[in-house]
Amino acid sequence: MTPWLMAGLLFTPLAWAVLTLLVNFNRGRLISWLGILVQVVVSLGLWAAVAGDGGFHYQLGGWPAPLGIELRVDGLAVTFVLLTALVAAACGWHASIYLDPAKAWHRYFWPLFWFLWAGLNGVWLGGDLFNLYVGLELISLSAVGLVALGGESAALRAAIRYLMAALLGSLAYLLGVALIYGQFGSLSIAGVSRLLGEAGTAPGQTLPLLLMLFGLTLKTALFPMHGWLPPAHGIARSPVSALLSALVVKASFYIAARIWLDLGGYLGSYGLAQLIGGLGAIAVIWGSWRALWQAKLKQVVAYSSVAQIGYLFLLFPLTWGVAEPVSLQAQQGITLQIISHALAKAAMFLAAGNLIMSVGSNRVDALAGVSRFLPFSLFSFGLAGVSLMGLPPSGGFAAKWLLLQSSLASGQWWWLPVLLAGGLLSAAYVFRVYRASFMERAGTDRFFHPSRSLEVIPMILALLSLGLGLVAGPVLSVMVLPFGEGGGQ
Amino acid sequence: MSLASLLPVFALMTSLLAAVIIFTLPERSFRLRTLVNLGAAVIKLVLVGVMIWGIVQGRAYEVAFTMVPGVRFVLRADALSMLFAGLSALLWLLTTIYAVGYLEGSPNRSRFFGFFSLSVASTMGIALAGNLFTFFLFYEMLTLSTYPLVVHRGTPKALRAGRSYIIYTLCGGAVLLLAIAWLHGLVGDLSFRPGGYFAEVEDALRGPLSLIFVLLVAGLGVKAALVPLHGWLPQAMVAPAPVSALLHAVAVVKAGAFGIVRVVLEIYGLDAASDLGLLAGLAGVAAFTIIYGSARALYQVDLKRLLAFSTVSQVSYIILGLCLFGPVGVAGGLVHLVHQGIMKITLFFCAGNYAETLGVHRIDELDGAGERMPATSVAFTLGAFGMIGVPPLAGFTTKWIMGTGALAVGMDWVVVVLVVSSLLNAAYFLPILHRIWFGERQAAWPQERRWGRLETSAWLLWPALITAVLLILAGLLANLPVSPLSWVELIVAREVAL
Amino acid sequence: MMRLLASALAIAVCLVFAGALAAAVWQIAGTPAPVSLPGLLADNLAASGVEHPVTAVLLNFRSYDTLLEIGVLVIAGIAGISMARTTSLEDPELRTSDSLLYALQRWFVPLMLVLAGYLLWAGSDRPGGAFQAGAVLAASGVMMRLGGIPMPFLRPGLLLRLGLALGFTVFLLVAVASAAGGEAFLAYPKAFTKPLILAIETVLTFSIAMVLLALFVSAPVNQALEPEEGDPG
Amino acid sequence: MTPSLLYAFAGVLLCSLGLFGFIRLAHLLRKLLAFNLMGSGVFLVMVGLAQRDGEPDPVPQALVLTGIVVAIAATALAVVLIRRYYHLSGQATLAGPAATQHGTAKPVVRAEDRS
Repeated sequence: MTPWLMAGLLFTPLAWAVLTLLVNFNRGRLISWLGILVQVVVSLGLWAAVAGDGGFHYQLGGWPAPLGIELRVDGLAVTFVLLTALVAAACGWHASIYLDPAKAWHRYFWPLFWFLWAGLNGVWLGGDLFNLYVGLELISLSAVGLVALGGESAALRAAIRYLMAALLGSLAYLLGVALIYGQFGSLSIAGVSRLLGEAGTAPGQTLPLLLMLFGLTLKTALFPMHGWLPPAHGIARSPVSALLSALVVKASFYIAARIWLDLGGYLGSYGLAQLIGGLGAIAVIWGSWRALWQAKLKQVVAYSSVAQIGYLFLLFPLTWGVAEPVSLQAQQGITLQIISHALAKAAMFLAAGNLIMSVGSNRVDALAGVSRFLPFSLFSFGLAGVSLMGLPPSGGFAAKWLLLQSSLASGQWWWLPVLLAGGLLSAAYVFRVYRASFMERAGTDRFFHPSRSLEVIPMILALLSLGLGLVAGPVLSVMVLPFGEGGGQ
Repeated sequence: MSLASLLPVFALMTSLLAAVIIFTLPERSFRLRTLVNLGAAVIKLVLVGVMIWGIVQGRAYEVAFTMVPGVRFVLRADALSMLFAGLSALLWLLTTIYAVGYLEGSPNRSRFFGFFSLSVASTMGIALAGNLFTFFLFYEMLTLSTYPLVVHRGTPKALRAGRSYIIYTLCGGAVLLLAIAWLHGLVGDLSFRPGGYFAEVEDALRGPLSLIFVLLVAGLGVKAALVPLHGWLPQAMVAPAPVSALLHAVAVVKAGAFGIVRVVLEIYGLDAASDLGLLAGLAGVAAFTIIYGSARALYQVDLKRLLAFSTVSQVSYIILGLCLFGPVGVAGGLVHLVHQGIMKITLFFCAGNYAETLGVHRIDELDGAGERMPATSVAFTLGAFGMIGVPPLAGFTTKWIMGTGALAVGMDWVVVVLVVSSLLNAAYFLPILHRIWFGERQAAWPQERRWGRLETSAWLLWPALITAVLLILAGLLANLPVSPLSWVELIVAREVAL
Repeated sequence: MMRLLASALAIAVCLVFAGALAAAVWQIAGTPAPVSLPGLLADNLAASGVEHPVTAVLLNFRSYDTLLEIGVLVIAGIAGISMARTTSLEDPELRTSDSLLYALQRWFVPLMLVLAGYLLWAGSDRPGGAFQAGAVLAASGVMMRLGGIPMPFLRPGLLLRLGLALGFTVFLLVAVASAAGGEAFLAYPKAFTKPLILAIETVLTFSIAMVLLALFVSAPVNQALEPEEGDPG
Repeated sequence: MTPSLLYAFAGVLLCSLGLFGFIRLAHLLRKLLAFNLMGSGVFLVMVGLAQRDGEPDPVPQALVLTGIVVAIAATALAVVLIRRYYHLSGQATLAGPAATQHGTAKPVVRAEDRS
């Protein structure tokens, strides 16, 4: 059973990429709906399998690591696989209605979309440093292609900027990998961390870790390397922006986190952890602050991504040299933050797309009077905003709560103001949008109602991110499942 | 779990579902919306009644599940929560009736009523919350669901008011979150229980606990409009009258006060709180707020702003009562939670009636309103007298009990505060009453509307009259077993172990 | 002044980087690697079905990498031709009317084709293989383009897309088929390992050449703008 | 000091040169060239370091082959994007605002042709 699930996960996206490449947009839409269905089913199946009897290692080609590529299929991985399935399904569905079939180049959305999905699945499951590099490149290039789709000057500009950042990042990462391989002669993360654990081996270098983390944080748009993100996410079509903000940036962070949790203990240092955490903290404040002053709606959302991603980097200080339960608490908090941000941000971008379509302008102040028409999309935007603000009962709140707890427990109280101020600032920019929509102004009749299904999709995502806080317990219990013997929490 | 133990959930759901349904209703379907509104309100009232009955029998209703690892979501119906739940359920019904009449023919009604029900649902959740975490959950939900009501009119003024409202309340919420998280980190998940947890505090914890208490009160004080955190309240007056009524009498202000009650009685416990020397400070703040609010009210020309400042002062009675160290004082404070609600909502209903029917907003325009709208004016007069504390009205009961409580614990200065504030109340209410009844009408009303033979729309009139009657009964029949007072005595018997 | 300062800063950064990197390399070189992959490889080479270890690693031990790598190439191709909106690829800029070039083409193109074939075949027992062959093939295509020889299959149509996808598809099919045969993914049935790998290499060669060529000729310019959302169409 | 270790150090040199170019050069094509320089450096380090004690190690060689393909794909895509960007905006660098600006919107029409 599991082999087939793995196959479905790794290969159907690739197959669908090829299929959709051969047909035009409308046929690609039909094919993709089928593929999305398959993917969701498969992801659910694998998630259930792991939740049922624990994670396992999967050897591709039947060759064990270090000779072959070994995938690590554990609770965290399948959690993200499932998340990807949900968000990508929503974005694909939305795009299939949102994008205009008449534009010839939109047909290329589907193959890029499927390659992106394949790359994401590969990264979540990847346990081999070099394989992760290839997966990252798969993701980056298809993401760049999606941003540049349509090839309008501003989009190209954003895409090039994005591509340059991504290339530099992946090279830095690859250099780190090269050094690691040179030292240990192995590419599997688990293998390297095992070697580091053994007494005999010489102490590892810090530089490889630094290089890999630099590359990955650059791809994750950590302050001050975030310059490429807002233009790229702001200018892409809304479904694309949703994919990028919700999933793509998370992929590189996920790798960074895995490396940190496995190797950071040996190769990292308190200073490094604090530095990364500090940059994340600055990103939270700075990103929210910039979001507050953007004139264009999607730029607001894009900058909010910079801020929300900043929270994730608190993982590094909160897991270095702290007690095991505290570290676990922090990991759970970050996982929740990733999930809820993915859902909320996807909802927000899709809703923003609908709003833009409704009022026919991408400026915030053009929303005046929209709330009179009571469009679902505004609600979805608001509900997603609640999660970003970290107000209960959203997943964002649960995440913030766990982070507060672990900062208090680890005695690193200086993260508290960041967590609180970040929430308030995000409230500020979300309410700025509300405010604009509540403004009563004459001549708001030029208002177009997007089709129902376009409005329903972001609503579903927003409700998921809102309700996540209520079911945080079960979700997290799967994530901490150990290998082999399952069940135990 | 049995069906009965789910009662709190149902009580919550009635208004939550109502909100969802109303949001999906089209703007024009007036009948259906009104039906849903009133139906939900009535059902909720019944459910609350059933729970009250059960609690008298000594039953307890509780639903709990783990939300985030280490934190439980608890809905529990106990005597104290029923005090607040009952109040909000009753006044929700009346306010809804009133709002239906008030907003007739104005735009964005399904948005309004949707958020209206949502905020009542949050209030219900606040009442039924079984631990600080759950309380905070609904406390923030209340903030979000009341914002659209405050900015409902969409005018620049309303948007400004909404902005300061949201800034105040969200910052308060952040402080509250910090305090709760810290407390949780120190002593774990504390569900409310009579007598609190810190009967004996080891010295290591004294410092942190005091600081946390300050943070908690600061966070809750924003909604409770403790000076100097009251700035948003007078501005929020731009909201439609039913909203102001809801904000002042039931939802927001009371949520803050109720939270402080929960913290003092059921987290820290009276003894610990006073032992830490926290109540004295709180009493000082409350007393100052009482005087300050009344003093500011003297100088208002806008009727609703005057009422706002009077609220600032009145709500602090509840908190002051808590600080009287004794069961009697606590009883006075708690019963004022109900009495002030009834009196204040009456006043707001009447103010709304004046505004809707005669277009009167300023006090100096009220001359001769008495003969034009006798019923409304009678209700208003009763409310004002109640506020001043004229026997045998509700306000009198409160002040009397609190006074005796203060003397019992030898805090005579509190009596002085009570007397001064009553004099101030008289000083700003009596001139208004004089204008209403004895003022000579020169000019025509700013913008008058006719409603057939009734002085104003029945939707607007009846709620005001009902609440007026209620506030007489609450005072007159204070010793009957059905009165708020006797319920409060039941609570005090259970809460403050003697 | 500012620029000078900036370059000075950049130089400093690069020097520090170089120093740190060199130091790390030196230290690592000092200690032997605890795991010796070459040894492992030599032991399993027989089972891989290819004589040349590099090819074995590429197409057998780490074939998943290679699959994704071809995917990356295809993505680049897709993104490239998504830019190309005109059906005519006769881009005047790319035309040279140089008689010498024509003359050379007559000789070079066939030679390069042969070379490509050789590289492909050689891949199984000495360095070389699909990618090198594909690159040479693409190069000859580029020459033909420069010579202005029309290559209709390069118009962004079904043919081109088929060409892009072909190699990747075959690779994928083998992967799945091997699973259907009961093996793990990308584990070739022992009997046909060699022919399968050769087949894969052949189609890969064509696809790689196709992608590179497509990327070379695509992105001709037209002014058809795709406005940003909310901006006027 | 084996020759392959020499390769590794040459790689180090190329890396830092490429880095400098990548940071300092504004022209996009040059940036791209610098990137490729860096890439070659990385590949040299990878192979050279792994083979420091003489005997060849096929694994990094294979990895480098893969890496090269990926790098070429990225480069080719970048070139396409840069060329098109240059033709549309007349700029070969990212400095300065994008060239295309538009007037005001006609929402209803747009909305219809979208849905």
